[in-house]
Amino acid sequence: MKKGASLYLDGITVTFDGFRALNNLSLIVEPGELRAVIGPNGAGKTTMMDVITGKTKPDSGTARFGDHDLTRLDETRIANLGIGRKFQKPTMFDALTVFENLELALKAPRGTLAALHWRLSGEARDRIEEVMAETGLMDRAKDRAGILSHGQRQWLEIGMLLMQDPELLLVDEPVAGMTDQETEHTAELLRRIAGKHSVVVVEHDLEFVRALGRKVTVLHEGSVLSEGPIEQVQEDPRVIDVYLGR
Amino acid sequence: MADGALLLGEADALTGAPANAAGASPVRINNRVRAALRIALGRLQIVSPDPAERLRAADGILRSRSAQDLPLLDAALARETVPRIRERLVLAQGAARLASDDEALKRAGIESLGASGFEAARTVLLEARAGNAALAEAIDAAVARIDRQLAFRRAGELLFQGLSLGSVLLLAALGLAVTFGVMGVINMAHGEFVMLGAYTTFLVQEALRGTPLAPWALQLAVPAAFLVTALLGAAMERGLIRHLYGRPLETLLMTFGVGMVLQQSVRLIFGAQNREVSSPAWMQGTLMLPGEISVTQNRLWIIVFGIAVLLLVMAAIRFTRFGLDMRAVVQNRRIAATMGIRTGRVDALTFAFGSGIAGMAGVALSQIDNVSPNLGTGYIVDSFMVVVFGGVGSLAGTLIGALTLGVVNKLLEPYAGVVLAKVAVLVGIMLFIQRRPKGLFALKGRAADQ
Amino acid sequence: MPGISALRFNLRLGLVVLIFVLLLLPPVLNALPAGHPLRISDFVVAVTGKWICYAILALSIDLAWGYAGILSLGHGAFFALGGYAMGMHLMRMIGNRGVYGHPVLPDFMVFLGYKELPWYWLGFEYFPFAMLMALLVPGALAGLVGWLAFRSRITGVYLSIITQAMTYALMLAFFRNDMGFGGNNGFTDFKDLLGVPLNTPSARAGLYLAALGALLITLLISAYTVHSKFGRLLIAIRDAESRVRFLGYDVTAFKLFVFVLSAMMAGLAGALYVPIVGIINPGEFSPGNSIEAVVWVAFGGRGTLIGAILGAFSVNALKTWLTSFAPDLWLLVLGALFIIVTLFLPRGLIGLGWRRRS
Amino acid sequence: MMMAKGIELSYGASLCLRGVDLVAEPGRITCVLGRNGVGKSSLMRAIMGLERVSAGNITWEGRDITRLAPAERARAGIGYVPQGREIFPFLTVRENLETALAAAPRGSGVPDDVFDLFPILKNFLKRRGGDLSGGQQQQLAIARALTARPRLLILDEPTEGIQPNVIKDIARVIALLAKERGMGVILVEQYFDFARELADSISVMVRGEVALAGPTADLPRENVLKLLTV
Repeated sequence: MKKGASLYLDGITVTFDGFRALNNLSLIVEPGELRAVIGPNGAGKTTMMDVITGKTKPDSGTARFGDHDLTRLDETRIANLGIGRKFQKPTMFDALTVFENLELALKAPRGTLAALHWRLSGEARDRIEEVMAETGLMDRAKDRAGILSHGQRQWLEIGMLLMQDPELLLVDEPVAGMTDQETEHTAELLRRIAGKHSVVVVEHDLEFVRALGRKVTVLHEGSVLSEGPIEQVQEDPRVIDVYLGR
Repeated sequence: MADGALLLGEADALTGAPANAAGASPVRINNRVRAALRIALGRLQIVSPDPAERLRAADGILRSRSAQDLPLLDAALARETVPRIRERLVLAQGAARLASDDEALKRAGIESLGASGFEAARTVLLEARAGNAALAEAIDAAVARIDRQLAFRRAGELLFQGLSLGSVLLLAALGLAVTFGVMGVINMAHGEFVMLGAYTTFLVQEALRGTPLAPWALQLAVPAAFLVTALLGAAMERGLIRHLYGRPLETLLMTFGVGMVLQQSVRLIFGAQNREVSSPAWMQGTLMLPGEISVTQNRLWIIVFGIAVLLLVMAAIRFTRFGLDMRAVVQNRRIAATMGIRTGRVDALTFAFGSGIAGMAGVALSQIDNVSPNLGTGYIVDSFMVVVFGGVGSLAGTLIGALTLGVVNKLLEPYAGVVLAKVAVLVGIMLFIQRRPKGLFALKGRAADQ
Repeated sequence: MPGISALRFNLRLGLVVLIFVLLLLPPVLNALPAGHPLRISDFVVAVTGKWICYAILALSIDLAWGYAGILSLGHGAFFALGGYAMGMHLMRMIGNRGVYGHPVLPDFMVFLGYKELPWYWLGFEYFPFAMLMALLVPGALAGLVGWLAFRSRITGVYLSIITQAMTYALMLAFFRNDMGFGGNNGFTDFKDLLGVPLNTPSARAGLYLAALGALLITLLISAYTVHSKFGRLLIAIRDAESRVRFLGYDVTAFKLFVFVLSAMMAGLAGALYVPIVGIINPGEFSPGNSIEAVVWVAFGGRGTLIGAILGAFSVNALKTWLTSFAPDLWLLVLGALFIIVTLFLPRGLIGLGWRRRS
Repeated sequence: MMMAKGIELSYGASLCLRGVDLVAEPGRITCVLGRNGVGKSSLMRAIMGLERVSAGNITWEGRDITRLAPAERARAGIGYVPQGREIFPFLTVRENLETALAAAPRGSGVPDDVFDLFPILKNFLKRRGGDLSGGQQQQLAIARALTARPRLLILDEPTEGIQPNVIKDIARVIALLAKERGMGVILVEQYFDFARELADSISVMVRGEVALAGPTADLPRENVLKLLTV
């Protein structure tokens, strides 16, 4: 087993206005694991990420990362535990350049005084350029993020996640709006990252999930419907019934 | 003429018969005589048909504190119906009983004074305490009894004042609850709309002066003020605010500018001095509620008006087509549009509605506050506090918020003074929204987050 | 396109230098002998000095609003608190030259029957202490209000309303006689500062240059702040606060830091303002003052430091000019300015010159 | 008849619809198929006026409605059942239905036949929309669109996340509306089998384009499935 913390969700329930977004959801992700989460719209995928990152507090259930109780921490603390998140709708700082966005995400002291005295070291610059090369944003370094195309915004979000160098990456719909080649590249990138880091990917694109080739969790109406390798999940009659086709 | 007869005017004071002044020697009026005269007169006037005279008479007897007056007082009390005079008679009777030599009568006096609940009775009792050591215990009990009644009455009056202030805040904040709570638009010109409502009242009153409709000026001012401010609100929404949706801070600044323009325009047109808006007779005077709690009529009417406007607004939102459109647009603008609801029109109408309510609030405020160009500025901060405290988007919250702030404000005033009470309330709200950032009546869940 | 942004930077730097050179002129030309055609009157020096204080206030508002997105409608309160701190020192410096000639108590206290100086007046006879308080009191208030607000994630218009209520409450409090701050009339009839009588040309020039120096220092501090990673984080917080949290930054701490810094700058501006204009009263706390200062920033161009300074000077120049012959019109024009700026000039004057791609 | 020709739509710099054509005729069910994220819903929103198209035009009953506001399209007789239902959670069921009266002739009420089609709603008239189950909300969303008496009904994934028995009800209603009432229907679906039973014609979308279109009978099952599952 790789070193690092595991993510442990048990019996998580979240309700909005009587609507159960998550219903007794349980999920364990081991250190270094790459896990794909699929499910129809409204199955609770994004709410699950909200619970893990502290944006939503569950009505009941346990959420732990290593020894830490995630339900008691706020977003900042959870991020500093080493949980990074890429949002479904890419959100970054539009008024800042690509380089500046990555610089803010870069793993470095997060305090106010540290930010005031921050000097960009050669090492940090190299790391940022490395990620820009990885995400194909090298020639847009000085462009403001607000003028990027949808696909490039996706890449910048992924780049920011890489800069954070978290133990656990939560990646929400990374390939929406990407070309086939980009999709392939993303799958390869995530496979490469896994092992050193834990990765949870939420995607609709079954081809992409297949390309990841790891364990798949199927969510339906806020709880886990099926779990296992993609081939096994595809054979599961319940999954076929609600998700893969009728 | 008999020696010692008193001549008052043209009549003999004792017999009332026409008198002949010839040969009468002028009485030297010294203080002793004056006092004797006053007492004598008082005893006579206690049966006068004129209430003002009877009151004066009762006062006179009260001052004399003489047991001899008891039969007179008993008789007068049996006849008397006017509350204020009765109060004096009860006091006078109690005082007279205490002045007697009869222990039982004294105790009856203490008893009746204690039961009366009048503040003046307290003084009479305490005065008598020195001379009646044996009765000190009974007197203390009676004083305590009066104190309890006084405290109750004071609490009642404070509560009423608080409700009254609360209903003023409610009126001022209701329109804001619609524009801010429903549309999310911060309208810093809201106070100026209230002010325009008050000026509309003034104009309606002036226009109707001397016509048969003059007694109805105040009632007619309500729809007039609603129309004026609603039209202005609609124009403002279509002309200005519409271009700033999704930019709340800019909207705030822009509407503040509109408020300045409105306020200064009124100042240029009407002058900076206060305008006189008169109150109709039915709004003047005070009313005694059970428990001797006195309330002023105009404040009472404003409470009634505030509740009426609240019910009207609730009904409009709940039962009319416009209200349904409004609620649909608030919950999901895009989908409301696909149902055929013209969202732009709903926005304009909603804003007009909120502004019109501000105008109606202005009519009410013209009755209790100075009608001047900066009438609205005094209410705007409080109104925002009411909406924030009560919870944005909830009329029930606005009601509870307004009444709570009003009552708390008035309850604090005796201890902290007017200004510090206000400061304390503002600080209290800031601490309160620590616990509940979305106010008392926050909408919960998904739909509320958007 | 680094060429263009470098050019833009140089232009801005040039504008800053130009402004400071121009601002050096009034005291210099004022020193010319009377009757000289280029001589500038005492009045102009005093008015320009006042505007410099306003520019510092505008800068402080811009730091919070233009960069961090915190629209405070209560900065006038920080300004006034700084002013009161300085005013207290100036009152103590009157000594026994007051109308009642009391050696310790200011006139209004004698008039109100005070027997001795209230405890919170202690220490204000020392200039450094008063200056320290002019920074610390506004800073502490901003720290308290900001901590309460940012911690519970009160943002946007809610925060604006809270800050407005704050200055409103302070105004009501300072109008009270028993607060020990002169009530309605505030402080006035100052005699001298640091031993120099205030009505002398050298005092005027000294105060003016002190204000100008303070403007330069606050501008440098602001520039350092906004051009550091801290500044980029402020912009990030302004545009997507929750996203910054997910990156692991403590947003509350950053906002609090900039809010307190900004309040202290406003306090400094107030402290310089009071000896220049010779009076401070509770009217400075009125919510209208704060929001008027916000419109200077909006008009000049928020999110650019030079824009805030430019806005303070231009709006106040307009105000001084207009109120000299048509005082009734000023509020109409100011109101219209709010509308025009928000609807047509979202980037302010600076935005007219430098259009950024969007 | 509704005709959309050469519709293009972009979010920022990326194009999510690239020259899409679609036709809906009275009494016929047109089904738009495709995997998640290929632009089906964007196309529906464009037809409804919720997205501004960057190229192409839309005509309805002979009139160009490309620039018309959504409310005006609703009033012109186009009903819309959005993806994810989007009923008004804080309005009662009755009020939800009544919102659509904005697009109905003046003075008309909720038609009785809405309750014939969805009898279950009759029991819930005073309940808040947000308190209904997913399947009930979907029925409410369809009933709401029908309240305006539209001549074209757009249904965006009405079966998503719904239990099978409700899906059957919905299929029955859709068929009835087209065949007996002569309503035009555009049905967006992910699943071919459901579509095939109902649709008169099918358009399959892939990455913002129509990859395959034609009458249902003419489209071989394998060809369609290939585009849907890859």
